[in-house]
Amino acid sequence: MKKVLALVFVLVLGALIMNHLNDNNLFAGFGDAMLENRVSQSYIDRDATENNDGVVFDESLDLESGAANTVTAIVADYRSFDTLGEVTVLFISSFGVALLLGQSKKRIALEFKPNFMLKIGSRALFAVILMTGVFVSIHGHLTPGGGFPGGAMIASSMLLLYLADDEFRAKMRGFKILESVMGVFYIILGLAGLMITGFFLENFLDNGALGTLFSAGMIPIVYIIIGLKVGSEISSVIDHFLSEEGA
Amino acid sequence: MLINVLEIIVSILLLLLAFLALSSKSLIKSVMFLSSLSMLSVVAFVLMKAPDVALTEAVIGSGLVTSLFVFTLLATRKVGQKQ
Amino acid sequence: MEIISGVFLIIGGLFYALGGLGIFRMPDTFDRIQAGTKATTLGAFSILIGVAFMFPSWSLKLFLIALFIVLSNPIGSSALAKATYRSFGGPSNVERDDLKEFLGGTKDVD
Amino acid sequence: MLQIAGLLLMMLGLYGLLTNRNVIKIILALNILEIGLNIFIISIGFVRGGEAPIFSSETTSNALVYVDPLPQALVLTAIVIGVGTTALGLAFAKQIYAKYHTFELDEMGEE
Repeated sequence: MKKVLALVFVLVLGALIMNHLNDNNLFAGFGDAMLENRVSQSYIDRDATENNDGVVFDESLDLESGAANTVTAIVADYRSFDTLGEVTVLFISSFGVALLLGQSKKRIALEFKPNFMLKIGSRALFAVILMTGVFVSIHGHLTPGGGFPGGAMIASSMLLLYLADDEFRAKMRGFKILESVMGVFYIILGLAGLMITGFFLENFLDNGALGTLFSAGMIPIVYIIIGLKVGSEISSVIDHFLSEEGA
Repeated sequence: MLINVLEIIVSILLLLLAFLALSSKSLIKSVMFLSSLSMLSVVAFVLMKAPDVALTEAVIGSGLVTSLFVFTLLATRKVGQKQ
Repeated sequence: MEIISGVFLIIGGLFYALGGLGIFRMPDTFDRIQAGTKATTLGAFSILIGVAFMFPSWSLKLFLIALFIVLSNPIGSSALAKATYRSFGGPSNVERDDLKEFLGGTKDVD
Repeated sequence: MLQIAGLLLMMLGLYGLLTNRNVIKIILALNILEIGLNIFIISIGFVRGGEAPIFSSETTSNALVYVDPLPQALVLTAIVIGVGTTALGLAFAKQIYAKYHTFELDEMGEE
Protein backbone atom coordinates (compact mmCIF):
# COMPACT_ATOMS: atom_id res chain seq x y z
CA MET A 1 0.00 0.00 0.00
CA LYS A 2 2.72 2.39 0.99
CA LYS A 3 4.69 1.53 -2.15
CA VAL A 4 1.68 2.20 -4.36
CA LEU A 5 1.14 5.55 -2.65
CA ALA A 6 4.79 6.49 -3.15
CA LEU A 7 4.60 5.46 -6.81
CA VAL A 8 1.50 7.57 -7.41
CA PHE A 9 3.08 10.57 -5.70
CA VAL A 10 6.26 10.29 -7.75
CA LEU A 11 4.38 9.87 -11.03
CA VAL A 12 2.16 12.88 -10.36
CA LEU A 13 5.19 15.00 -9.52
CA GLY A 14 6.99 13.95 -12.71
CA ALA A 15 3.92 14.62 -14.85
CA LEU A 16 3.50 18.08 -13.32
CA ILE A 17 7.14 19.02 -14.00
CA MET A 18 6.95 17.74 -17.58
CA ASN A 19 3.68 19.57 -18.20
CA HIS A 20 4.86 22.91 -16.91
CA LEU A 21 8.14 22.59 -18.73
CA ASN A 22 6.39 22.22 -22.06
CA ASP A 23 4.03 25.18 -21.91
CA ASN A 24 6.60 27.78 -20.93
CA ASN A 25 8.36 29.85 -23.62
CA LEU A 26 11.61 30.12 -21.74
CA PHE A 27 12.18 26.41 -21.50
CA ALA A 28 11.98 25.00 -24.99
CA GLY A 29 12.48 21.31 -25.63
CA PHE A 30 15.75 19.46 -25.19
CA GLY A 31 18.45 20.88 -27.41
CA ASP A 32 16.84 24.16 -28.50
CA ALA A 33 17.14 26.49 -25.57
CA MET A 34 16.89 30.13 -26.59
CA LEU A 35 19.52 32.24 -24.91
CA GLU A 36 18.24 35.57 -26.26
CA ASN A 37 15.61 35.75 -23.55
CA ARG A 38 17.94 34.76 -20.74
CA VAL A 39 20.45 36.65 -18.67
CA SER A 40 23.20 34.27 -19.84
CA GLN A 41 23.54 36.01 -23.19
CA SER A 42 25.08 39.06 -21.53
CA TYR A 43 27.46 36.83 -19.59
CA ILE A 44 28.68 35.40 -22.90
CA ASP A 45 28.82 38.73 -24.75
CA ARG A 46 30.94 40.59 -22.14
CA ASP A 47 29.58 43.84 -23.56
CA ALA A 48 31.78 46.21 -21.62
CA THR A 49 32.99 47.87 -24.79
CA GLU A 50 30.82 50.48 -26.43
CA ASN A 51 30.37 48.72 -29.75
CA ASN A 52 29.83 45.07 -28.99
CA ASP A 53 31.52 43.61 -32.04
CA GLY A 54 32.88 40.40 -30.66
CA VAL A 55 35.69 39.27 -28.45
CA VAL A 56 39.15 38.51 -29.85
CA PHE A 57 41.27 35.88 -28.16
CA ASP A 58 44.66 37.06 -26.82
CA GLU A 59 43.85 40.71 -27.62
CA SER A 60 40.68 41.94 -25.94
CA LEU A 61 41.52 44.11 -22.98
CA ASP A 62 38.52 46.05 -21.73
CA LEU A 63 36.11 43.25 -21.05
CA GLU A 64 33.65 43.13 -18.19
CA SER A 65 35.28 39.95 -16.94
CA GLY A 66 38.53 38.76 -18.45
CA ALA A 67 38.15 35.02 -17.89
CA ALA A 68 38.17 32.84 -20.98
CA ASN A 69 35.99 30.31 -19.18
CA THR A 70 32.50 31.76 -18.87
CA VAL A 71 31.44 29.32 -16.14
CA THR A 72 34.36 30.45 -14.01
CA ALA A 73 33.46 34.07 -14.67
CA ILE A 74 29.96 33.39 -13.32
CA VAL A 75 31.06 31.37 -10.29
CA ALA A 76 33.96 33.54 -9.12
CA ASP A 77 33.07 37.00 -10.41
CA TYR A 78 29.41 37.68 -11.16
CA ARG A 79 28.09 35.44 -8.38
CA SER A 80 31.03 35.46 -6.02
CA PHE A 81 28.84 36.26 -3.02
CA ASP A 82 26.84 33.11 -3.75
CA THR A 83 30.10 31.13 -3.80
CA LEU A 84 31.08 32.61 -0.43
CA GLY A 85 27.82 31.29 1.03
CA GLU A 86 28.40 27.92 -0.59
CA VAL A 87 31.89 27.62 0.86
CA THR A 88 30.36 28.43 4.23
CA VAL A 89 27.87 25.59 3.81
CA LEU A 90 30.75 23.21 3.14
CA PHE A 91 32.57 24.52 6.22
CA ILE A 92 29.49 23.94 8.38
CA SER A 93 29.07 20.39 7.10
CA SER A 94 32.71 19.53 7.82
CA PHE A 95 32.29 21.14 11.25
CA GLY A 96 29.22 18.97 11.82
CA VAL A 97 31.14 15.82 10.87
CA ALA A 98 33.89 16.79 13.31
CA LEU A 99 31.32 17.33 16.08
CA LEU A 100 29.47 14.08 15.39
CA LEU A 101 32.43 11.76 15.02
CA GLY A 102 34.37 13.31 17.86
CA GLN A 103 38.00 13.81 18.61
CA SER A 104 39.53 10.38 18.42
CA LYS A 105 43.07 9.13 18.60
CA LYS A 106 42.97 5.70 17.00
CA ARG A 107 42.83 4.94 13.31
CA ILE A 108 40.81 2.12 11.81
CA ALA A 109 43.30 -0.65 11.08
CA LEU A 110 43.07 -2.01 7.55
CA GLU A 111 43.55 -5.71 6.99
CA PHE A 112 45.60 -4.93 3.93
CA LYS A 113 49.21 -4.54 5.09
CA PRO A 114 50.96 -2.23 2.60
CA ASN A 115 54.14 -3.59 1.07
CA PHE A 116 57.19 -1.66 -0.05
CA MET A 117 56.01 -1.04 -3.59
CA LEU A 118 52.67 0.34 -2.50
CA LYS A 119 54.20 2.72 0.02
CA ILE A 120 56.88 4.16 -2.27
CA GLY A 121 54.71 4.24 -5.36
CA SER A 122 51.85 5.99 -3.62
CA ARG A 123 54.24 8.67 -2.38
CA ALA A 124 55.26 9.34 -6.00
CA LEU A 125 51.64 9.32 -7.17
CA PHE A 126 50.74 11.68 -4.34
CA ALA A 127 53.05 14.31 -5.81
CA VAL A 128 51.61 13.92 -9.31
CA ILE A 129 48.00 14.15 -8.15
CA LEU A 130 48.74 17.10 -5.86
CA MET A 131 50.42 18.98 -8.71
CA THR A 132 47.44 18.25 -10.97
CA GLY A 133 45.12 19.69 -8.35
CA VAL A 134 47.19 22.85 -8.01
CA PHE A 135 47.40 23.20 -11.82
CA VAL A 136 43.65 22.83 -12.21
CA SER A 137 43.04 25.37 -9.44
CA ILE A 138 45.35 27.99 -10.90
CA HIS A 139 44.21 27.59 -14.52
CA GLY A 140 40.53 27.76 -13.65
CA HIS A 141 39.93 30.87 -15.74
CA LEU A 142 41.47 29.38 -18.90
CA THR A 143 40.59 25.69 -19.01
CA PRO A 144 37.77 23.56 -17.58
CA GLY A 145 38.17 23.11 -13.86
CA GLY A 146 38.82 25.57 -11.11
CA GLY A 147 38.91 25.68 -7.37
CA PHE A 148 36.25 23.10 -6.63
CA PRO A 149 37.64 20.15 -8.66
CA GLY A 150 41.19 21.26 -7.84
CA GLY A 151 40.46 21.17 -4.13
CA ALA A 152 38.80 17.79 -4.51
CA MET A 153 41.94 16.51 -6.30
CA ILE A 154 44.12 17.75 -3.42
CA ALA A 155 41.82 15.91 -1.00
CA SER A 156 41.97 12.73 -3.05
CA SER A 157 45.77 12.81 -2.99
CA MET A 158 45.50 12.88 0.81
CA LEU A 159 43.04 9.98 0.54
CA LEU A 160 45.64 8.01 -1.42
CA LEU A 161 48.19 8.45 1.36
CA TYR A 162 45.63 7.39 3.96
CA LEU A 163 44.80 4.25 1.99
CA ALA A 164 48.34 3.24 1.16
CA ASP A 165 49.81 3.52 4.64
CA ASP A 166 47.77 2.40 7.62
CA GLU A 167 49.89 4.28 10.12
CA PHE A 168 49.55 7.60 8.35
CA ARG A 169 47.88 10.54 10.09
CA ALA A 170 47.98 14.05 8.72
CA LYS A 171 48.30 16.98 11.08
CA MET A 172 44.68 17.98 11.53
CA ARG A 173 45.55 21.20 13.30
CA GLY A 174 47.38 22.41 10.19
CA PHE A 175 44.33 21.74 8.01
CA LYS A 176 42.05 23.59 10.38
CA ILE A 177 44.37 26.62 10.51
CA LEU A 178 44.70 26.64 6.69
CA GLU A 179 40.94 26.46 6.26
CA SER A 180 40.25 29.31 8.69
CA VAL A 181 42.95 31.51 7.21
CA MET A 182 41.58 30.97 3.71
CA GLY A 183 38.06 31.88 4.85
CA VAL A 184 39.40 35.09 6.39
CA PHE A 185 41.28 35.88 3.17
CA TYR A 186 38.08 35.56 1.16
CA ILE A 187 36.32 38.05 3.43
CA ILE A 188 39.32 40.40 3.30
CA LEU A 189 39.25 40.29 -0.51
CA GLY A 190 35.57 41.18 -0.44
CA LEU A 191 36.14 44.05 1.98
CA ALA A 192 38.98 45.37 -0.22
CA GLY A 193 36.57 45.40 -3.13
CA LEU A 194 34.06 47.21 -0.94
CA MET A 195 36.59 49.86 -0.01
CA ILE A 196 37.98 50.44 -3.51
CA THR A 197 34.96 50.14 -5.76
CA GLY A 198 32.05 50.43 -3.37
CA PHE A 199 30.64 46.91 -3.81
CA PHE A 200 31.38 43.79 -1.81
CA LEU A 201 33.59 41.30 -3.72
CA GLU A 202 33.74 43.59 -6.76
CA ASN A 203 36.72 43.04 -9.02
CA PHE A 204 39.28 45.81 -8.42
CA LEU A 205 42.31 44.45 -10.30
CA ASP A 206 43.29 44.87 -13.92
CA ASN A 207 41.62 42.44 -16.28
CA GLY A 208 44.55 41.89 -18.63
CA ALA A 209 44.36 40.28 -22.05
CA LEU A 210 41.84 37.49 -22.50
CA GLY A 211 43.51 34.08 -22.47
CA THR A 212 46.78 34.80 -20.68
CA LEU A 213 47.65 33.32 -17.31
CA PHE A 214 47.78 36.65 -15.48
CA SER A 215 44.39 37.91 -16.47
CA ALA A 216 40.82 38.00 -15.25
CA GLY A 217 41.44 40.26 -12.27
CA MET A 218 40.88 38.53 -8.97
CA ILE A 219 39.36 35.31 -10.30
CA PRO A 220 42.63 33.30 -9.95
CA ILE A 221 43.08 34.58 -6.38
CA VAL A 222 39.53 33.58 -5.47
CA TYR A 223 40.00 30.15 -7.01
CA ILE A 224 43.30 29.51 -5.22
CA ILE A 225 41.56 30.40 -1.95
CA ILE A 226 38.62 28.13 -2.75
CA GLY A 227 40.90 25.28 -3.81
CA LEU A 228 42.89 25.30 -0.57
CA LYS A 229 39.75 25.67 1.52
CA VAL A 230 37.82 22.84 -0.16
CA GLY A 231 40.89 20.61 -0.11
CA SER A 232 41.54 21.06 3.60
CA GLU A 233 37.84 20.64 4.47
CA ILE A 234 37.39 17.38 2.59
CA SER A 235 40.73 16.07 3.90
CA SER A 236 39.62 16.62 7.48
CA VAL A 237 36.30 14.87 6.71
CA ILE A 238 38.25 11.87 5.37
CA ASP A 239 40.41 11.77 8.51
CA HIS A 240 37.33 11.79 10.73
CA PHE A 241 35.78 8.95 8.77
CA LEU A 242 38.92 6.83 9.03
CA SER A 243 39.25 7.10 12.80
CA GLU A 244 37.16 5.44 15.43
CA GLU A 245 36.05 6.28 18.92
CA GLY A 246 39.06 6.55 21.17
CA ALA A 247 39.57 3.62 23.46
CA MET B 1 22.98 11.20 -35.77
CA LEU B 2 25.72 9.33 -33.93
CA ILE B 3 25.30 11.70 -30.98
CA ASN B 4 21.60 10.88 -30.80
CA VAL B 5 22.24 7.15 -30.65
CA LEU B 6 24.88 7.75 -27.96
CA GLU B 7 22.42 9.83 -25.93
CA ILE B 8 19.81 7.09 -26.02
CA ILE B 9 22.33 4.42 -24.98
CA VAL B 10 23.64 6.55 -22.11
CA SER B 11 20.10 7.32 -20.91
CA ILE B 12 19.08 3.66 -20.84
CA LEU B 13 22.28 2.66 -19.03
CA LEU B 14 21.80 5.43 -16.45
CA LEU B 15 18.29 4.25 -15.62
CA LEU B 16 19.43 0.62 -15.50
CA LEU B 17 22.28 1.40 -13.11
CA ALA B 18 20.00 3.47 -10.86
CA PHE B 19 17.50 0.62 -10.70
CA LEU B 20 20.26 -1.88 -9.88
CA ALA B 21 21.68 0.41 -7.18
CA LEU B 22 18.29 0.71 -5.52
CA SER B 23 17.24 -2.91 -5.79
CA SER B 24 20.50 -4.68 -4.94
CA LYS B 25 20.44 -6.58 -1.65
CA SER B 26 24.06 -6.13 -0.65
CA LEU B 27 24.98 -2.64 0.46
CA ILE B 28 28.51 -2.70 -0.93
CA LYS B 29 27.15 -3.69 -4.36
CA SER B 30 24.74 -0.78 -4.21
CA VAL B 31 27.61 1.58 -3.49
CA MET B 32 29.56 0.22 -6.45
CA PHE B 33 26.55 0.68 -8.74
CA LEU B 34 26.24 4.25 -7.47
CA SER B 35 29.88 4.82 -8.35
CA SER B 36 29.39 3.55 -11.90
CA LEU B 37 26.22 5.63 -12.23
CA SER B 38 28.21 8.69 -11.26
CA MET B 39 30.95 7.80 -13.76
CA LEU B 40 28.36 7.40 -16.51
CA SER B 41 26.78 10.73 -15.67
CA VAL B 42 30.16 12.25 -16.54
CA VAL B 43 29.59 11.02 -20.11
CA ALA B 44 26.15 12.64 -20.06
CA PHE B 45 27.66 15.96 -18.94
CA VAL B 46 30.28 15.82 -21.68
CA LEU B 47 27.58 15.12 -24.26
CA MET B 48 25.76 18.23 -23.05
CA LYS B 49 28.95 20.35 -23.45
CA ALA B 50 29.62 20.96 -19.76
CA PRO B 51 33.30 20.11 -19.22
CA ASP B 52 33.58 21.94 -15.87
CA VAL B 53 30.75 19.97 -14.35
CA ALA B 54 32.09 16.75 -15.83
CA LEU B 55 35.51 17.27 -14.25
CA THR B 56 34.01 18.05 -10.85
CA GLU B 57 31.66 15.09 -10.95
CA ALA B 58 34.46 12.74 -12.03
CA VAL B 59 36.63 13.72 -9.08
CA ILE B 60 33.95 14.00 -6.41
CA GLY B 61 31.15 11.68 -7.43
CA SER B 62 33.12 8.60 -8.29
CA GLY B 63 36.10 9.12 -5.99
CA LEU B 64 35.33 10.86 -2.75
CA VAL B 65 31.67 9.95 -2.20
CA THR B 66 32.34 6.27 -2.92
CA SER B 67 35.26 6.22 -0.51
CA LEU B 68 33.12 7.86 2.20
CA PHE B 69 30.42 5.18 1.76
CA VAL B 70 33.01 2.40 1.85
CA PHE B 71 34.63 3.83 4.98
CA THR B 72 31.28 3.92 6.75
CA LEU B 73 30.58 0.30 5.85
CA LEU B 74 34.13 -0.63 6.84
CA ALA B 75 33.88 0.99 10.26
CA THR B 76 30.47 -0.41 11.12
CA ARG B 77 30.64 -3.91 9.71
CA LYS B 78 34.07 -4.58 11.22
CA VAL B 79 35.16 -5.89 7.84
CA GLY B 80 38.71 -4.70 7.72
CA GLN B 81 39.48 -4.77 11.39
CA LYS B 82 41.92 -6.84 13.35
CA GLN B 83 40.58 -8.99 16.13
CA MET C 1 53.40 13.50 -39.98
CA GLU C 2 49.78 12.44 -39.99
CA ILE C 3 50.67 9.05 -41.42
CA ILE C 4 53.19 8.40 -38.60
CA SER C 5 50.67 9.43 -35.97
CA GLY C 6 47.99 7.29 -37.62
CA VAL C 7 50.27 4.25 -37.51
CA PHE C 8 50.93 4.79 -33.82
CA LEU C 9 47.22 5.23 -33.11
CA ILE C 10 46.38 2.00 -34.94
CA ILE C 11 49.07 0.12 -32.99
CA GLY C 12 47.68 1.48 -29.75
CA GLY C 13 44.14 0.49 -30.64
CA LEU C 14 45.38 -2.99 -31.55
CA PHE C 15 47.03 -3.38 -28.15
CA TYR C 16 43.86 -2.26 -26.43
CA ALA C 17 41.84 -4.78 -28.42
CA LEU C 18 44.30 -7.55 -27.49
CA GLY C 19 44.05 -6.55 -23.84
CA GLY C 20 40.28 -6.76 -23.98
CA LEU C 21 40.47 -10.13 -25.69
CA GLY C 22 42.88 -11.31 -22.99
CA ILE C 23 40.46 -10.28 -20.24
CA PHE C 24 37.77 -12.39 -21.90
CA ARG C 25 39.87 -15.43 -22.71
CA MET C 26 42.12 -15.86 -19.67
CA PRO C 27 40.98 -18.45 -17.14
CA ASP C 28 42.21 -16.90 -13.91
CA THR C 29 41.97 -13.54 -12.13
CA PHE C 30 45.75 -13.18 -12.03
CA ASP C 31 46.11 -13.86 -15.74
CA ARG C 32 43.37 -11.36 -16.46
CA ILE C 33 45.10 -8.69 -14.40
CA GLN C 34 48.30 -9.33 -16.32
CA ALA C 35 46.59 -9.13 -19.70
CA GLY C 36 44.62 -6.06 -18.78
CA THR C 37 47.60 -4.18 -17.39
CA LYS C 38 50.51 -4.91 -19.68
CA ALA C 39 48.66 -4.60 -22.97
CA THR C 40 46.89 -1.41 -21.99
CA THR C 41 50.07 0.25 -20.72
CA LEU C 42 51.74 -0.26 -24.07
CA GLY C 43 48.58 0.73 -25.94
CA ALA C 44 48.24 3.93 -23.97
CA PHE C 45 51.87 4.79 -24.65
CA SER C 46 51.58 4.37 -28.40
CA ILE C 47 48.34 6.36 -28.47
CA LEU C 48 50.06 9.16 -26.57
CA ILE C 49 52.99 9.10 -29.01
CA GLY C 50 50.56 9.24 -31.91
CA VAL C 51 48.77 12.25 -30.44
CA ALA C 52 52.12 13.93 -29.78
CA PHE C 53 52.98 13.59 -33.48
CA MET C 54 49.66 15.08 -34.46
CA PHE C 55 49.73 18.03 -32.00
CA PRO C 56 53.39 18.75 -31.12
CA SER C 57 52.45 21.61 -28.77
CA TRP C 58 50.74 19.19 -26.36
CA SER C 59 53.93 17.17 -25.79
CA LEU C 60 54.58 18.33 -22.22
CA LYS C 61 51.09 17.48 -20.96
CA LEU C 62 51.20 14.13 -22.78
CA PHE C 63 54.52 13.35 -21.11
CA LEU C 64 52.93 14.05 -17.73
CA ILE C 65 50.04 11.73 -18.58
CA ALA C 66 52.55 9.02 -19.55
CA LEU C 67 54.37 9.52 -16.23
CA PHE C 68 51.07 9.14 -14.38
CA ILE C 69 50.26 5.93 -16.25
CA VAL C 70 53.70 4.42 -15.69
CA LEU C 71 53.38 5.11 -11.97
CA SER C 72 49.77 4.19 -11.35
CA ASN C 73 49.24 1.12 -13.52
CA PRO C 74 51.73 -1.33 -11.87
CA ILE C 75 50.85 -0.17 -8.36
CA GLY C 76 47.14 -0.60 -8.95
CA SER C 77 47.53 -4.04 -10.49
CA SER C 78 49.83 -5.24 -7.70
CA ALA C 79 47.39 -4.04 -5.03
CA LEU C 80 44.56 -5.75 -6.90
CA ALA C 81 46.49 -9.02 -7.16
CA LYS C 82 47.38 -8.98 -3.50
CA ALA C 83 43.79 -8.31 -2.48
CA THR C 84 42.70 -11.22 -4.69
CA TYR C 85 45.30 -13.46 -3.04
CA ARG C 86 44.05 -12.49 0.40
CA SER C 87 40.40 -13.01 -0.39
CA PHE C 88 40.35 -16.05 -2.67
CA GLY C 89 43.76 -17.69 -2.35
CA GLY C 90 46.49 -18.05 -4.90
CA PRO C 91 46.24 -19.36 -8.46
CA SER C 92 45.23 -22.99 -8.63
CA ASN C 93 47.67 -24.25 -11.28
CA VAL C 94 51.06 -23.39 -9.74
CA GLU C 95 53.46 -25.69 -7.94
CA ARG C 96 55.32 -23.33 -5.61
CA ASP C 97 53.64 -20.60 -3.54
CA ASP C 98 56.35 -18.43 -2.01
CA LEU C 99 53.97 -15.65 -1.10
CA LYS C 100 52.20 -17.86 1.41
CA GLU C 101 55.32 -18.40 3.49
CA PHE C 102 56.27 -14.77 3.15
CA LEU C 103 52.92 -13.57 4.37
CA GLY C 104 52.68 -16.32 6.96
CA GLY C 105 55.69 -14.90 8.74
CA THR C 106 54.14 -11.50 9.30
CA LYS C 107 50.45 -12.23 9.49
CA ASP C 108 48.24 -15.31 9.13
CA VAL C 109 46.42 -15.72 5.84
CA ASP C 110 42.67 -15.96 6.22
CA MET D 1 16.36 12.28 -24.48
CA LEU D 2 18.84 13.02 -21.70
CA GLN D 3 16.34 15.48 -20.22
CA ILE D 4 13.73 12.76 -19.82
CA ALA D 5 16.40 10.41 -18.46
CA GLY D 6 17.36 12.98 -15.84
CA LEU D 7 13.72 13.45 -14.85
CA LEU D 8 13.17 9.69 -14.60
CA LEU D 9 16.36 9.32 -12.56
CA MET D 10 15.07 11.98 -10.19
CA MET D 11 11.74 10.19 -9.84
CA LEU D 12 13.50 6.89 -9.24
CA GLY D 13 15.61 8.45 -6.52
CA LEU D 14 12.54 9.98 -4.88
CA TYR D 15 10.74 6.64 -4.98
CA GLY D 16 13.73 4.96 -3.36
CA LEU D 17 13.84 7.70 -0.75
CA LEU D 18 10.19 7.11 0.14
CA THR D 19 10.16 3.34 0.25
CA ASN D 20 13.53 2.27 1.67
CA ARG D 21 13.97 1.63 5.37
CA ASN D 22 17.75 1.37 5.48
CA VAL D 23 19.80 4.44 6.41
CA ILE D 24 22.59 3.80 3.89
CA LYS D 25 20.02 3.12 1.15
CA ILE D 26 18.27 6.40 1.97
CA ILE D 27 21.50 8.39 1.58
CA LEU D 28 22.21 6.47 -1.63
CA ALA D 29 18.77 7.32 -3.01
CA LEU D 30 19.41 10.96 -2.13
CA ASN D 31 22.61 10.78 -4.21
CA ILE D 32 20.74 9.30 -7.17
CA LEU D 33 18.15 12.09 -6.91
CA GLU D 34 20.94 14.63 -6.92
CA ILE D 35 22.60 13.18 -10.04
CA GLY D 36 19.27 13.13 -11.86
CA LEU D 37 18.54 16.70 -10.86
CA ASN D 38 21.97 17.83 -12.05
CA ILE D 39 21.48 16.20 -15.46
CA PHE D 40 18.03 17.76 -15.70
CA ILE D 41 19.22 21.29 -14.84
CA ILE D 42 22.10 21.12 -17.31
CA SER D 43 19.80 19.84 -20.04
CA ILE D 44 17.65 22.99 -19.68
CA GLY D 45 20.53 25.06 -21.03
CA PHE D 46 21.68 22.72 -23.78
CA VAL D 47 21.70 23.96 -27.37
CA ARG D 48 22.18 21.34 -30.04
CA GLY D 49 25.26 22.19 -32.09
CA GLY D 50 26.44 24.74 -29.55
CA GLU D 51 29.97 25.08 -28.25
CA ALA D 52 31.11 24.66 -24.67
CA PRO D 53 31.18 28.13 -23.06
CA ILE D 54 34.98 28.38 -22.96
CA PHE D 55 36.92 30.71 -25.25
CA SER D 56 40.04 29.25 -26.80
CA SER D 57 42.10 30.07 -29.85
CA GLU D 58 39.70 28.06 -32.02
CA THR D 59 36.36 29.14 -30.56
CA THR D 60 36.46 32.85 -29.86
CA SER D 61 34.01 34.78 -31.95
CA ASN D 62 30.72 35.87 -30.47
CA ALA D 63 29.03 34.80 -33.67
CA LEU D 64 29.24 31.17 -32.55
CA VAL D 65 26.42 29.57 -30.60
CA TYR D 66 27.27 28.62 -27.03
CA VAL D 67 25.36 26.53 -24.54
CA ASP D 68 23.94 28.27 -21.47
CA PRO D 69 26.71 28.68 -18.85
CA LEU D 70 24.44 29.67 -15.95
CA PRO D 71 22.99 26.20 -15.17
CA GLN D 72 26.50 24.77 -15.32
CA ALA D 73 27.72 27.26 -12.72
CA LEU D 74 24.80 26.42 -10.45
CA VAL D 75 25.35 22.67 -10.79
CA LEU D 76 29.08 23.07 -10.15
CA THR D 77 28.36 24.42 -6.69
CA ALA D 78 25.51 21.96 -6.10
CA ILE D 79 27.84 18.98 -6.59
CA VAL D 80 30.26 20.25 -3.94
CA ILE D 81 27.40 20.89 -1.52
CA GLY D 82 26.24 17.34 -2.29
CA VAL D 83 29.46 15.83 -0.97
CA GLY D 84 29.04 17.90 2.21
CA THR D 85 25.52 16.67 2.85
CA THR D 86 26.50 13.09 2.05
CA ALA D 87 29.38 13.24 4.52
CA LEU D 88 27.09 14.64 7.22
CA GLY D 89 24.46 11.97 6.57
CA LEU D 90 27.04 9.20 6.70
CA ALA D 91 28.39 10.58 9.98
CA PHE D 92 24.85 10.38 11.36
CA ALA D 93 24.57 6.80 10.06
CA LYS D 94 27.83 5.91 11.80
CA GLN D 95 26.57 7.29 15.11
CA ILE D 96 23.22 5.48 14.68
CA TYR D 97 25.08 2.23 14.15
CA ALA D 98 27.22 2.83 17.21
CA LYS D 99 24.07 3.18 19.31
CA TYR D 100 21.64 0.61 17.87
CA HIS D 101 24.00 -1.82 16.05
CA THR D 102 21.85 -1.83 12.95
CA PHE D 103 21.12 0.26 9.86
CA GLU D 104 17.46 -0.80 9.53
CA LEU D 105 15.01 1.78 10.82
CA ASP D 106 12.45 -0.89 11.78
CA GLU D 107 14.80 -2.73 14.10
CA MET D 108 15.73 0.32 16.14
CA GLY D 109 14.13 1.38 19.38
CA GLU D 110 14.67 -1.60 21.66
CA GLU D 111 18.31 -0.61 22.15
